Amino acid sequence: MEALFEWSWLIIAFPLLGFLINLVSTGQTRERTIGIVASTAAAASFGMSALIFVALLARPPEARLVEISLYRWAMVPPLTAEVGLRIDPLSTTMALVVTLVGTLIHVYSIGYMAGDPHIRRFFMFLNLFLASMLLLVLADNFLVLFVGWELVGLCSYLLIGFWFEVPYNAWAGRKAFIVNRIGDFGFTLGLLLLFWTFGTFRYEPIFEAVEHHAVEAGAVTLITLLLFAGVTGKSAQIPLYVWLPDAMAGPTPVSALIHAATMVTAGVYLIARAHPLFAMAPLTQGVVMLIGAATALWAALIAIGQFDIKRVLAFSTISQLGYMVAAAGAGASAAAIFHLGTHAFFKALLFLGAGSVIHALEHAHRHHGDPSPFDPNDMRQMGGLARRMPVTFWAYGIGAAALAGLPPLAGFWSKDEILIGLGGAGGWATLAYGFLLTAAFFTAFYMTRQVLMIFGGAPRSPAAAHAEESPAVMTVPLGLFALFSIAAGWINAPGLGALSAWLEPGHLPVFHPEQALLATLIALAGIGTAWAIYRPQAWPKGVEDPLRPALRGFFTALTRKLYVDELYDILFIRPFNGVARVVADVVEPYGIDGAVNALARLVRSAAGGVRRWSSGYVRQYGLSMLIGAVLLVFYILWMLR
Amino acid sequence: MVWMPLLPTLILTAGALGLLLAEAFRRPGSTTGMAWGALGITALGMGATSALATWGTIEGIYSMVLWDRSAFWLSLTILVGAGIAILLSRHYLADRGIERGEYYVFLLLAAAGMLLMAVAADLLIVFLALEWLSFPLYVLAGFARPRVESEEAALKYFLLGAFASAFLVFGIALIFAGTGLTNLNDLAAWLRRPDPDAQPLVWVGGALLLVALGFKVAAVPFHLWTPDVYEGAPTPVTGFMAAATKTAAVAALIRVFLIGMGPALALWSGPVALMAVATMIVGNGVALLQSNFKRMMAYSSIAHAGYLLMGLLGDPALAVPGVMFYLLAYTLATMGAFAVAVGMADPHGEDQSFRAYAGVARGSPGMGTAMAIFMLSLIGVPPTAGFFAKLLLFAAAWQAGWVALVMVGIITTVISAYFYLRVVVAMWMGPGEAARLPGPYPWVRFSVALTGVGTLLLGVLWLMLGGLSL
Amino acid sequence: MVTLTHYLVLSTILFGIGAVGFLIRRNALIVFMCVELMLNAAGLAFVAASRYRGLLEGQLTVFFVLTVAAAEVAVGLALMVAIFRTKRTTNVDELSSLRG
Amino acid sequence: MGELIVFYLLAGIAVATALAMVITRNAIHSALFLVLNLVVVAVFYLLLGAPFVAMVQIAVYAGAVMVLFLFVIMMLGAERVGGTAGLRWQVPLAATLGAALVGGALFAFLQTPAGLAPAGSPPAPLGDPVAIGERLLTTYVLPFEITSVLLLIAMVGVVVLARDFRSEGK
Amino acid sequence: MADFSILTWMLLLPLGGALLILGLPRDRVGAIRWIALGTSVGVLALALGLLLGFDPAQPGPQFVHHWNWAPSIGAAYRVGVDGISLWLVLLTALIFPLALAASWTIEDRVKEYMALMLLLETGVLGVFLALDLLLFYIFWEFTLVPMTLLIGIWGGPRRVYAAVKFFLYTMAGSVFMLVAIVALWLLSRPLTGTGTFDPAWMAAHLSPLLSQEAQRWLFLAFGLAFAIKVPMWPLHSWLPDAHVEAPTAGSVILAALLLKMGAYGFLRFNFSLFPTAAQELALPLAILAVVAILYGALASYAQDDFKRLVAFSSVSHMGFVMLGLSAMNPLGVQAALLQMVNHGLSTGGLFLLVGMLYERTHTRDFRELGGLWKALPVYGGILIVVGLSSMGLPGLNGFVGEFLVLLGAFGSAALRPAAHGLTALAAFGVVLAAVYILTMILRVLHGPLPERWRGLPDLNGRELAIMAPLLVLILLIGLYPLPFFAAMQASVQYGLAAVAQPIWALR
Repeated sequence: MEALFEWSWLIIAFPLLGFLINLVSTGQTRERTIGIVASTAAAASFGMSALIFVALLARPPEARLVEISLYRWAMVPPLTAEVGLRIDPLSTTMALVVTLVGTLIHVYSIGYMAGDPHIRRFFMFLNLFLASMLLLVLADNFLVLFVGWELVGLCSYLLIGFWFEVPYNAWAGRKAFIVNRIGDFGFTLGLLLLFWTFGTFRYEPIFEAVEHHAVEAGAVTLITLLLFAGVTGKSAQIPLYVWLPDAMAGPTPVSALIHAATMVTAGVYLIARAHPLFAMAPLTQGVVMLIGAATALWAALIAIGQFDIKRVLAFSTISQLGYMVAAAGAGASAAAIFHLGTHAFFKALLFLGAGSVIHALEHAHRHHGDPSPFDPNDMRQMGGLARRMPVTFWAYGIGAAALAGLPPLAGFWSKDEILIGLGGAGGWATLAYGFLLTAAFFTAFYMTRQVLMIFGGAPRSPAAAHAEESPAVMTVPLGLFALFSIAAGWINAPGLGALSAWLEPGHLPVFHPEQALLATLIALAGIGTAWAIYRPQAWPKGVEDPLRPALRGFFTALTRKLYVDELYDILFIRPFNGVARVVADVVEPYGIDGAVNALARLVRSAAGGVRRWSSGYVRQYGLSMLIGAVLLVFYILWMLR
Repeated sequence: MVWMPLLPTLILTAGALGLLLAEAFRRPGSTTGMAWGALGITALGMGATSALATWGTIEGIYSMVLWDRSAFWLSLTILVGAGIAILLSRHYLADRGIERGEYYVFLLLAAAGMLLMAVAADLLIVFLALEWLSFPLYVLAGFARPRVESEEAALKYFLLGAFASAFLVFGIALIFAGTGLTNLNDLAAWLRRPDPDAQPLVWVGGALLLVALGFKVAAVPFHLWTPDVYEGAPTPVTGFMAAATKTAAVAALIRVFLIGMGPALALWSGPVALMAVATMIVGNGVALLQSNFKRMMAYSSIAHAGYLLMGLLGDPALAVPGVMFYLLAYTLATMGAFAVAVGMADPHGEDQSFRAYAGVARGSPGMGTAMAIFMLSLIGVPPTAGFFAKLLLFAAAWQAGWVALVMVGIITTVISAYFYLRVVVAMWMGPGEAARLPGPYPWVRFSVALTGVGTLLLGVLWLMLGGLSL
Repeated sequence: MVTLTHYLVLSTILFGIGAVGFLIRRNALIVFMCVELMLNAAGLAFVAASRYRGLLEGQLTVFFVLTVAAAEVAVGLALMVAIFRTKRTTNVDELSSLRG
Repeated sequence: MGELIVFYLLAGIAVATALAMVITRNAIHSALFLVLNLVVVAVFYLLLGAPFVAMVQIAVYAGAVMVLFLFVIMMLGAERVGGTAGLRWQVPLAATLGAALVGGALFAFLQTPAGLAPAGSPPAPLGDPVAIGERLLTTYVLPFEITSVLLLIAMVGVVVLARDFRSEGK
Repeated sequence: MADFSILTWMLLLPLGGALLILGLPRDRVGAIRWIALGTSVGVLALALGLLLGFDPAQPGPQFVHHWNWAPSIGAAYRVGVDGISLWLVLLTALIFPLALAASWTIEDRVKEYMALMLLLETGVLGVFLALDLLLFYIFWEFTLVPMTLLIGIWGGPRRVYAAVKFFLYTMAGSVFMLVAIVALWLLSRPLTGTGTFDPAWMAAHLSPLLSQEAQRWLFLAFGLAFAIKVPMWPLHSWLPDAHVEAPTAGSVILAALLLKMGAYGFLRFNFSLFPTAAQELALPLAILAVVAILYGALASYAQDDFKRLVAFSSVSHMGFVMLGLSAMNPLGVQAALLQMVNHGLSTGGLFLLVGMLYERTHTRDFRELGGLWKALPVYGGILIVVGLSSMGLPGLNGFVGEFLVLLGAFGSAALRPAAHGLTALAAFGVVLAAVYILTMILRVLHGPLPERWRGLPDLNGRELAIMAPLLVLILLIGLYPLPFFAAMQASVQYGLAAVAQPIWALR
């Protein structure tokens, strides 16, 4: 069993192998084979993760840390960087979540992507993503984590722009990558400072140094703040969340896997991973908590005004990530990871459900032979799908309920723990707590709105009227995710507390009945309000959204995402483009090159003046000589004076 | 063996007179025999020069002449220039219907005068040598007559040359009046004496000498004749003037100012330095605007006069070998460039504008390559000879503390790169069609090859064989 | 008493006149004559110096200068004749087609 | 004193003829003024005890050379040349510069007149032709020979320059 | 003439190849091409042999060949390779065969082209191998001529302007270096009799005698030549023109090798010969480097011409190299050295890709391109990988160099007190790199495929063979840079001894 750890690198290697196989496979490979190879690789990785998990479980709690050095990456004094894996409860948990969700989504994709001419590329990227994400999770030092961190960003970019012929998709991919890079700018600086503070990138010596208070608190505060800048990018927190809604341009399985379940949670994982550092920097913790809570509220608010099925989910994801970040900021790492896990399941479920809906609508639209442009993501074109797609409906409903935090579904337990973690802390935490409670209301509201718009009432378009249930390869994963969404909460439910005990031995989750009651009531209030507004009977015909007349301008603002993109456009993008244009079109040609050319012109015109002296007249040539002679004689006179 | 220093001069003079005699009895027709004869005589002169190489210092004929290391190098350089000029002339003359045997006589006589200048040790000999080398050049410049440019060039050269020699003579007269001396070594000895009374005469005389020699070496502001004469003269003659005459003029400067006025060098360094600066700037600057190869080369020759003047001011241990080597390197590159110009010239209506050079390298890559080598050497790009030459001159000037001069030198070197490159650009990158012109004659090709290989290897060889100690 | 300085002053003035004449006359023949005047001035300086320094060399030098001048005249006049044949002028200002 | 008067008189003539040569319009007149000037200088040579050089001056210079000049002027009909517009500022500038050159040189000479005055009476005249001839063939044999070459060059040069090749029909 | 070292053979082989080609009739195009390629592959083989025999533990030069060819001025033919030059020599040996293979499509004046390329190879190798200032200068200038001709004859529409500009700019810098070399030589003359051009001797015996003032001026004189070559801001304006107009192989060599000569010169000569001036001027150098990073990135972003974009990206990348060098600690310098190699691979690769695209579309204007990934899937994939390498994506080579440069600069004592601020700005350059590279990918590969590009052929075998070694190295260095650092470590430590300062001050 112990020897197994030496092989833990296989967790990463399997998806990488899948990637390589599909890379070198010829163009004639059948598309099904491609999907099976990729899915098998993911599944193998999951299997390996499970084995490692079990092996770790077999160890006594205090010995649950295995570090495996793979190879030395670089040694330049004073830097010694090695590539190594860290097997501990946190990383194995994450690996399990990632591989499990990943495997299911791989399988789902076989159905979803069937017929796409570039399916090989799709599965390659998906496998590469999995490998990168696992590298991020399993790394035993910040540098390797950063490598994985960037690579998942790359895969995200490649997959958002997967259908690159559509300019918007390509644009959205680029936006995602660039915004992430802006966050990583902070991350990079954090790493630099980290290295020059601790002299290493490895977690273990760093955590030890922190434990012994061998470093200045100020430096740690700065490091953690800079690392958190990276988190805001990757985990889509204020102010860098803007890329995630556009990331929905990618295929839906991608949205489920990368932009809901796994990659975007990397930030939360980072905070949890670097928990000893954050714990030493209360200022950072406060900032993290507030930003997380604010993001949760802000995104939940915006989600209310969205009509794109996936965009609602995107804002929901941002909002839920806010919960996790807030929890992690508050030091409730176990709660954050718990919510991360449950969210992975129910959000993946929701996305896959959305994918199923979209897939069905698109199929119906094409089948119907309607040539008019049609957006299968638009919820205003749906309605009444509960009858036509029952499996999807039920699965989606479970997911929505879990998200809304209805007991006893998974979301209820994890959200509860976050609220408990923040509730009693006082100070800024109280504000954050308030934010989160408000966000919980909105969450329940927009999820109910969405379910009612998609599945309730009568079909609002021919496509919706003719939609049919998706194939089994898609519905089976839906079902599995629905199961997880129901059950996953129990692994850390009060009283069981398996996850907390596993992650942080000795810290068991507590249960505050009044807190649970409050949360449930808020969720029910949200559902009720939404029901009141959006129930089919209350929805007058021809009205786009009953909220619009009620909220008027504010609703438009919500649909426009509160104009943040526009604001950024004015504040950053236009000035940046302007500066670049000025540099390229003014400074370079007229300033720098201009100076060089002006110098050349100056020399030429001066030479032209001198040249006129060579007039061709002998007498003038003689005059020039005489001038020389006179000058020489006067020089002599001057010397003789 | 007091006449030994004159041996090369004597050989060339006697040979020239022999050729003159032969010309009188020559049957009308090709002058190939004359050219061969002239080449043979030049080779003989080189042989004599080489034979004298190991003789050290010889003072001859009542201290009128002096053979030393400088004389050896200068003579060698002059003879190289003359030999190549002869090679270039053979077909050039024939193609233009100016094939006359006297041409070679004059070429040899001019070279003989230059060789005399290289060994001159008396102001009187300097004067006579200057006239000796000038007379044949006046005739040669106008040799392409009745082409009007050639005649104009000859007259301009003649009038201004006479004007300059008047300054020379008057300068000698003033020095003689002040000291009673014309011998340069005696003059140096006299200057070492503290005798302030008559010095103003010597200084003014020296100033006038500087005018005349500045004229010959084409230093600003005495340079204006150069482009006009270079443009008008037959192309091989232009090359000869640019290379060999420059050498002879530098020889005169060395004799008069480094030896004769040597003890008073500090006095002269100021104006010479200013002249050098002005010459480098004007020569390189105005060359930028030229569109005719020969005029461009004229300004190039002016510019190089500036570098040479700078070198003359330098630390003697470096400057003397430096200047000698510079002249040889410059001669090879300049003669080579003119060789290509002759090779590329259209026999019917010679056009030496850059436009006529466009795309030539496509048809004659060898010529293009050679021209590129020459231009690079004139810029001073390694590993050509011009690089090592400039290196030594800069070193000499820097060592003597002429930092500002060196700065002007390097900046103008950069400027010079532009116009030298224009030739390369025209030949290699021009839009012209391939092989417009018939290939150059073997004599020209031989000269190009000789100078090309020489320019490439000379610097390295010279340093390998002893360099500064040569 | 007449001193060497007297002669030098005189010869310098003659030299100067010649030089100015070279610059202001357009007829190539006169221009050339001015050069002769300058050489002549130098000869005067030589002979005077020779006398006052008690050295024969000055006179010998004048002899050579004279001879050279004569030769120069021959070449120069031949050149002018040749040009006159082509251009029908002895005006130096009209010989300025080469310039720049 | 008488010596001085003679000097100034002759010097005056010399300068006057020189100026006249430069200023007069007609080339023939110029040539004649130059002849006068050369003769005056020859007289100076005599005064300076250089009879041989004076004779050479008269015979070669004032005689042969100037006759050649006159001959050419008349042959070419080049007594006067047409005016050209260019170089308007040449005359005043040249005159100023000439004056500056002369003035500068003179200023330099006059700073140290003592050094140029002969110590005591001048030595005996030494310009007798025998002495000159002896020197010419001993100390000055090299310049002498060079001069002969120069004359030869001039001769051949004139032949080359003056021959009309167009009519030769090679 | 001591025993011939392998290095001398490396220098002579391309020279001999060039002469051989010049001896062939001009219509034997096939033979000419193969001889050129064969020669450069031969050099690569020698270089690999060099790698095998290289002893990383030895700090000084190895495989030295010493010959006092000009005893009267103390100049010597002295070549050798140490950890500083090793990878650059190998890069040179690698890039030339690729560039020659990429030149297969040259049809005009093949003979001259191939001969010039081989001459250029001798020159570039010589620059990296020379251990004598005069010899170095000779090779330095020697590279100038073939490159100018390559640009000027086989270049684009404004080739003449670009070629002349390139020549004059370089010349303007190198003459100052020449004067500085002369000055050093003159200073060495009283000490040695004939003078010497040996930089090692100078570093040991002459530099300590130089006043601060003299060091400063000499540093600047050398520095100007190198700064123009790098090119450092604001002396870079020759670069976009030269790159854009040069033929593909010319751009590749220019970017991959010639720019390195400048940075190499800084490290090899400026730091060892003028250590106190180097310490004093490290900060201004770093500031210019950071300006170059940001300026190059901004300018690159705003280009509509593919090649011009890559050209400006070079300015930005070389800024990282200079920043690393001016950090003057082993971390920064070794990273900068590796970054030179990285830039050679990735920017060289990008220029190759631009060339391959241009041969198909005959345009480099982004406004006419787009959607090409659909038509050229393999090309697109390679372009993305190379582009990612250029923008410093972890896992690929660019990250190793850039990140460690930042790491070195951040902790540099030489750059205090501005080290952190400068590093932060430089790190922002990484963000900008993402902006322009992703924009480039967006504009070339993404979006709808215009009808006119529908039938374009994807990369052929030759082109794949050219790109393959680059891709392998991009990955190899990215994943396993250890051996690359190991080989240079001893030499860098040794070379930095003079400028070394306590650098772990933060600990």
